[in-house]
Amino acid sequence: MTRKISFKTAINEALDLEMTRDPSVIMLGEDIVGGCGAPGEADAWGGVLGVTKGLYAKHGNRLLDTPLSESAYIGAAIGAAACGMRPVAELMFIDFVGVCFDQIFNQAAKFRYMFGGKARTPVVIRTMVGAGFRAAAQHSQMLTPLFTQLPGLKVICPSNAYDAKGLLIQAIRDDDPVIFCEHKNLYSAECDVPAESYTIPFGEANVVREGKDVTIVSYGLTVHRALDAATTLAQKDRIEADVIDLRTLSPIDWDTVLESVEKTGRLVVVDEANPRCSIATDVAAYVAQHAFGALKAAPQMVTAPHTPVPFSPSLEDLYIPTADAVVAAVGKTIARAKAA
Amino acid sequence: MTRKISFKTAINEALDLEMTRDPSVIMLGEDIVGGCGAPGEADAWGGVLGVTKGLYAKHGNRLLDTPLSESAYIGAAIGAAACGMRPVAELMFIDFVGVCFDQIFNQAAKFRYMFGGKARTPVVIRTMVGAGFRAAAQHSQMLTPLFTQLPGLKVICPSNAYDAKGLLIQAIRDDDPVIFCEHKNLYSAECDVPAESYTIPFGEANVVREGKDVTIVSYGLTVHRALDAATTLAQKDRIEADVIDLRTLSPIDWDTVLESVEKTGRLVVVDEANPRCSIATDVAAYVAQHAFGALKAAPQMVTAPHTPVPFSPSLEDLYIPTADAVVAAVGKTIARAKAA
Amino acid sequence: MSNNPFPLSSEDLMRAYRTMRTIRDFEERLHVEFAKGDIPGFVHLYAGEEACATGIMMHLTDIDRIASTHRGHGHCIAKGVDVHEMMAEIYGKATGSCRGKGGSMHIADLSKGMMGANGILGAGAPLICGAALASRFRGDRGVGITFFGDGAANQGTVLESMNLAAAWNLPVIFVVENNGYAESTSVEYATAVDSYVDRASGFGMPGVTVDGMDFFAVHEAAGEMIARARDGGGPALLECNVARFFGHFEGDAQTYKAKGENDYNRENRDCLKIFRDRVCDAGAATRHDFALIDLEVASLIDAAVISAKNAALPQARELLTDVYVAY
Amino acid sequence: MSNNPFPLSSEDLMRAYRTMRTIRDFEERLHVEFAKGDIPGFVHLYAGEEACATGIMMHLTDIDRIASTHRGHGHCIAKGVDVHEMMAEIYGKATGSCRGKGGSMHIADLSKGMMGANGILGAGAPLICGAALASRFRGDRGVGITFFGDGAANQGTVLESMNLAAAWNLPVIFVVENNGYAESTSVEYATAVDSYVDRASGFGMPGVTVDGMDFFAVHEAAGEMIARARDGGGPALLECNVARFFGHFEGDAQTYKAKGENDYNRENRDCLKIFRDRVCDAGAATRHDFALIDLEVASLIDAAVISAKNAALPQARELLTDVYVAY
Ligand SMILES: Cc1ncc(C[n+]2csc(CCOP(=O)(O)OP(=O)(O)O)c2C)c(N)n1
Ligand SMILES: Cc1ncc(C[n+]2csc(CCOP(=O)(O)OP(=O)(O)O)c2C)c(N)n1
Ligand SMILES: [Mg+2]
Ligand SMILES: [Mg+2]
Repeated sequence: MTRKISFKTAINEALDLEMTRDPSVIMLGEDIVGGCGAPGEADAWGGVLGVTKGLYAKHGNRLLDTPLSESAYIGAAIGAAACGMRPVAELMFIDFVGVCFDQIFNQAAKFRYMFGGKARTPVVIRTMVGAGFRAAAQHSQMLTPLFTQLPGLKVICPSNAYDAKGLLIQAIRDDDPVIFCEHKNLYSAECDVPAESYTIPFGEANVVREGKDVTIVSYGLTVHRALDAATTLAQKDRIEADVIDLRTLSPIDWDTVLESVEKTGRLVVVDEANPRCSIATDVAAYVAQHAFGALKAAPQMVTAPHTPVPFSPSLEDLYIPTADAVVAAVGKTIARAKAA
Repeated sequence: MTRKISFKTAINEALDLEMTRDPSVIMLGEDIVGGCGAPGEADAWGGVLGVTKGLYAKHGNRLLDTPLSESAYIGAAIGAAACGMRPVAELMFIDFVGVCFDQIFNQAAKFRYMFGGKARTPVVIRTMVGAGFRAAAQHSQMLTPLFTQLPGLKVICPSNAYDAKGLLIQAIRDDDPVIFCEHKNLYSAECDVPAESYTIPFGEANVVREGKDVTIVSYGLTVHRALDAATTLAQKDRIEADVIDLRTLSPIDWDTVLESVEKTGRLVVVDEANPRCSIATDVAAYVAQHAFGALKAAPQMVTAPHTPVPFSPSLEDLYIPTADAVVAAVGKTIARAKAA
Repeated sequence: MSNNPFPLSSEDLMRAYRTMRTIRDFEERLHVEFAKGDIPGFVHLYAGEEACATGIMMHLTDIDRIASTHRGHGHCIAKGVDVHEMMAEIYGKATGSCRGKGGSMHIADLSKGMMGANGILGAGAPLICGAALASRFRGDRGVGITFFGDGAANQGTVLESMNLAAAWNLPVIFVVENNGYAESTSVEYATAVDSYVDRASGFGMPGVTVDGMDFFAVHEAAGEMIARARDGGGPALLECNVARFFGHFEGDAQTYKAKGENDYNRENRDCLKIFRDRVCDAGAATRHDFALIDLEVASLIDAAVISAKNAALPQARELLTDVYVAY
Repeated sequence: MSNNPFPLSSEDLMRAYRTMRTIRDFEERLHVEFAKGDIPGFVHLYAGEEACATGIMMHLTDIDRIASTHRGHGHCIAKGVDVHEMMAEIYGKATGSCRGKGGSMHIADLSKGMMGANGILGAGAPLICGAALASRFRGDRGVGITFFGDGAANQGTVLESMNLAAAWNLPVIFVVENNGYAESTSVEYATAVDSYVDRASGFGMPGVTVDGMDFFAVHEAAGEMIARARDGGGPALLECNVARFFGHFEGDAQTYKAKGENDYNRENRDCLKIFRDRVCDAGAATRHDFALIDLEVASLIDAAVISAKNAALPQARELLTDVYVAY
C-alpha cells in the first residue's frame, strides 16, 4: 500500500519497522523519547522535531534518552555495535559532531581495518543537516564532505521520503557505520511511500530527470533546486537536463554519473556544503579525470559560499544554492561549449 | 646569517623569536615543557618529539604544560585569543582533533562571522600530520581536507624548514585562527634557513621547479615525491615538470596554479590525504572549472587510498603516494594528450 | 536610605531589580512576538532565572568575562549588552549586536566582557578558562564566569575545564543553572547525584548550592567565590536551582512538566516578586519605586521591539564579509 | 594445598602468577628487541603494572569485555589474547592479531572480549558503556571494564562516561591506572586532587583506591565491584596506584623522574616479587613452583619472538581490504 507521507514520517516508519523486525536494533539519543523519568508525559518529545514520536510507546526501553554527553552515548552506540547490537544513535544536529568526532572517525570508522578485518560495527548515526531553518552558524551546516572524506564511514543523504525510508532500513541492516543525514528542511515534504518495508541499496544514484544536454548532480535538499532549474531550462531555453540524485555519498555511484556525462558532455554539480574539498569538487574532479574526453565544456560547481551560515533570513536565503544559480551555471557550460 | 637547520629547529626558532618579540604570545600543550612539577628536570621533553625543547628555559611560565584535556586547553587558547593574547597551542597529533573539534570549527572558526565582525581570534594550532612513522591508524592521518573545508580557518602545511619558519612566524602574527600542520617525517629534513626573523605570506604558492610540459601540484611531504618524480621524468623522458608547493591550503594560491596549467596544459595533483573530498579533488576541480580550455588532457590525482593508515611497514610504504605513482600519473596526462 | 539591611546600596538594589525586570520583560515580550511568527529561528527564554544572572553579574565589571549558553539573553542583559541591539539581533536586523549574522544563540559583546551565547552545550567553559588565563597574564584581576545548564553539566568539555581551572588555579566560576530539565529530559534521569556540587571536590574546588530564585542568596554566594578567585584563590562551582517559566524553546508544548508546575513557580518562586517583597518589607524601597522602574523598562522594551521591527535587514554583500580579518 | 590462606585456589594463584610473569617477560623482551631497532612505531610498556591487569581479569570470562589503552599489552595478555599473535602484530606481521594492520596500539580480540588497545586517550570508556549496555539487553550478565591512566582520567570522554554509566546503572568498572605520570607530566601537576576516587561520588558511584602493585589488594577490590555490577548494582571506580618501570614509550630518557625512582620501584614495589614472597611465605606454593613457571614463560616469549621475526609481512593487496564489510 502506498500513501503520501512526509519525510519525517518515513523515517519514523523505517525505525518502527526495523525495531519490530530485529530485536538487536536499539535507539539512543537526546530526547528521542523525551521526558523519561519526568512527572509529565513519558513520550513527550519524540526527538527535538518529533521524528521519533510514538516509538517509545511501541518499543519501550529499547529507546534510551541520554544525558547531554555525545561522546559517551555515541561511543556507547558504537561499542554496543561492536558487541553485536544494531544501535541507531541520534546526533541531534550534525553541527554537534565536534564534541564526539573521535568516536566516529577514529573508533567506529577504523575498527575493522585496525583489527585486521575482525570487527563489525553496524551502527547508524542519524543526524540533521542543512540550512534554511534560521538556526544560524552552529545548527545549519552541511558537513557531508567531512564524513565522505573519511574511509570506514558510509554517508547517506536522501532527498525525499521514499528514499529516506528505503535508505534508512538499508542503513540499519548494513554492517558498517553509517552517517545518515536528514535535511531538516525536507522533513515535511511528502511523497508516495509504500507502507511495507523495502530497501534501497547504497551506491545507486537516482536519475530523477532525464535529458541529453547537461548533467546536473546533487543530493539532499538541493536536488529540488536542481529540478526547479531543469524545469526552467526546459521551458525557457529548451535545454534538457539529466538530473542525478546521488542519494549515497560514500559509496558513490560513479557509473551513473560518468554515463550521464558521456551522454551530455556537460556537468554541473550542486552542493549545499562549503566549496573547498566539497562533494562538488569531489564529483567535478572525478569526472574531469575519468570522462575528460566526453566533456564539451568546463564542469561547473554551485555551492554555498566559503562562509559560516548567517542567521538573518535575508542572508540565509542567499546561502543555499538557488535554482537561479544552477540555471546560470548550466548557461556557462552551454555558452562555453558554443564559444569553443 | 643563513645556516642549514632542520625543520624541527626551524619551528623552535620561529616560536622563540615570536615569544621574544611579542609578550602576548604564549604556548600551551601536552608536555611542551615536560615534567613541570615533577622531581626530575623541568624542561624534560620539550614536546613529544622535542620540538619545543629549550623554550621553557628562556620564556618560563609563558609555556604551559596541560592536563590531557584537549577540548579544555585548545578551547582555553581560543578563549585567550579572543581576549587579546596570541596563543600557540599544540595538538600533539592532528588525529586527536576528534576530542576537541568543536572548539576549533564551531568556536574559533565562527566567532568573527557570528559576532558580526566584532571578534578577532589570533590562535595558532600547531599539529603533527602524516604517515610514514609506523604510528598506525590513529597517529598518521593527513586531515588537511577537513580543515580546508571549513570557512573561518586558515590551513598551512610547509614542506621544508625555510617555509616552516617563515610561515609559522606569519601564522603567529596573523589575526585569524590558523591550523599549522607539521609533517612528522620532515622534522629532521634540513635546508638553508636565515637566523633572523622573516615571514612568508599566506596564499602564495612556491614554484619549486620550473617546466613546460606538466604541472604537478602538492604540499607537505609529497612535494618531495613530486620533485623526485620530476627528476625522473626529466632524465628518462625529457618531460619537464612545473612543481608547485602550495604551502598554504586555505587561503590557496589559485593564480599560480592556473598560470602554470595555462602554460603546461596538464595537471597532476599529489595529496597524502585520502581521495574523497581531498585537496586533490579541490585543485583538480578548480582547475577543470577555471582552466578547462587550457587542459590538453584529463587532470590526474595521486592520493592515499580510501583506507585508514596501516601499521605494518610493508603496507604503510604503499600508502603514501610514491614518486613512481606520480610518474605514472604524468604519463597518463601525456599519453592521453597524444591519444586525443 | 537608612533602613537598608541588605549588603547592597539602595542604588544597587534598584539596579539589580531593573536588570531582572529588563530580562523578564524582554523575554515575556519575545514570547508574545514569537507567537506572531515574526521572529526567525530558535529562541530559548530565560524568564524565571533572572536572579541567577543578576546576582552574579552585580559583582562584575567589563574587565570580567562571561561565557553564556543557548539561553543567553539574561546573561547578556545583566552583563550590560545593549537591549536595542539585542532585540534587533534576534529579529535578524543589520542593527543587531552581530549585525544580524548571529541571532539569539550567538549574541556577543566582547567590549562588555560578554564572550557569546553559544549554540554548543558546554562550549563556553574552555573559552572562559582562556579568558581567565589572559587576565592572569595581563595581571588585570579579571575573573571569568561560565554558565551552563543541568544538562550541559554532563558535557565532557565542562568537566575537563573544571580540572583545567583547578590544576592551573584559574579565576573561574562555574555556574550550573539547574532548572531541572534539559529540553524535556529531567535532571533526575540524566544523573545519579542529587547535586552537581558533589562534583566540585573531585576536581579540587569548593562548591555551593543556592536557591537561584533568591537574588540575595545568589549574590552572596557568588560574591564570596568571585572575591576569592580575584585574589588568586582559584575556581569554584556555584549551583543555582532555578525554574524556567517557559518551554525549552518557543513552541515547546511542555508536556513533560507536571500539571500546574509553571503556575506554581510563577506564583511561589518568582524572583522578582520575592525580591520586591523583601526589599519593601525591609523598608529599603517602596512599591512605588519599583513601579517606576517597571514603567521605564516596559517602554524600553517597547522601543526596542519597534526599532528592531523597523530596522533594515542586512544587505546581500554582508553574506561574504567577516569570515576572516584578512584572507 | 591445605595451607592456602588466599581467596584463590592454588591453581588460580599460579595462573595469576603466570599471567603477570608473561606480561613482564613480554615487555622486558620488547624493551630489548626495540633497542635493536627491529620493532616499528611507538611501543608503550606495561612492566610494573601487571598486578593491576591480572588482579582484575581473574574475575572475568570471555563474556566480559574490556577496553584498553595505548599501554595495552598487559590487558591483552591478562584477557587471554594469544601471545604469539600479539608479538607478531607488534612486529607488523601478517600472522599478528590484526594481521599487521593495527600494531601495538590497536591489538584487539573481540572473541576474547578484548575491545582493543586504543591510540586515543579515554576513547575506551564510551565503548565499554556500549558493551555493558549490550550485555544488559542480552541479559548475559557480562560486565565491562575500561582502563585509563592518570592522564587520560582528565579526558572529557572518560568523565562523561562515568555519568552515563551511573545514570543508566550500567555494569562498568572504571579503572584508573595511576602511575604518577602522563608522558612526562606528573599527576600532581595535572590535577588539584590527591586521588581520582574523589570524583566517584560526584557521578554517583562508589570508588576505592588500592595499591596496584599488590595483586591481592586489586583482586579483592575488583572482585567486590565486579560482583556488585554483575548483580545490577551499577558502576564503580577503582584507582590502582602503580609504577611503570620503563619510560612513557621506548626511547624516553625519563629525565622527569627522580633519580633512582625506577630502581627503588623495581626493588621495593615489584608486584611479582611481592606476590611470590607472600605466597611462598604462606606456604601455598614453593619457589620451585614459581621457577617452573618462569622457565615456561621464558620459552613462550622466546618462541613468540622467533616466530614473529620469521613471519611474513602482509602482502600488498592487504592495503585495500578490511575497510568495510561491503562497499
Ligand atoms: C553539544 C550539544 N548537544 C546538544 C545540543 C542541543 N540542546 C540545546 S539546549 C539543550 C538542553 C540544554 O539543557 P540545559 O543544559 O539544562 O540548559 P537549559 O536549556 O535547561 O537552560 C540541548 C540538548 C546542543 N546545542 N549542543
Ligand atoms: C586524546 C589524546 N591526547 C593525547 C595523546 C598522546 N598521549 C598518548 S599516551 C599519553 C600519556 C598518557 O598518560 P596516562 O593516561 O597517565 O597513561 P600512561 O601512559 O601513564 O599509562 C599521551 C599524552 C593521545 N594518544 N590521545
Ligand atoms: Mg536545564
Ligand atoms: Mg600515567
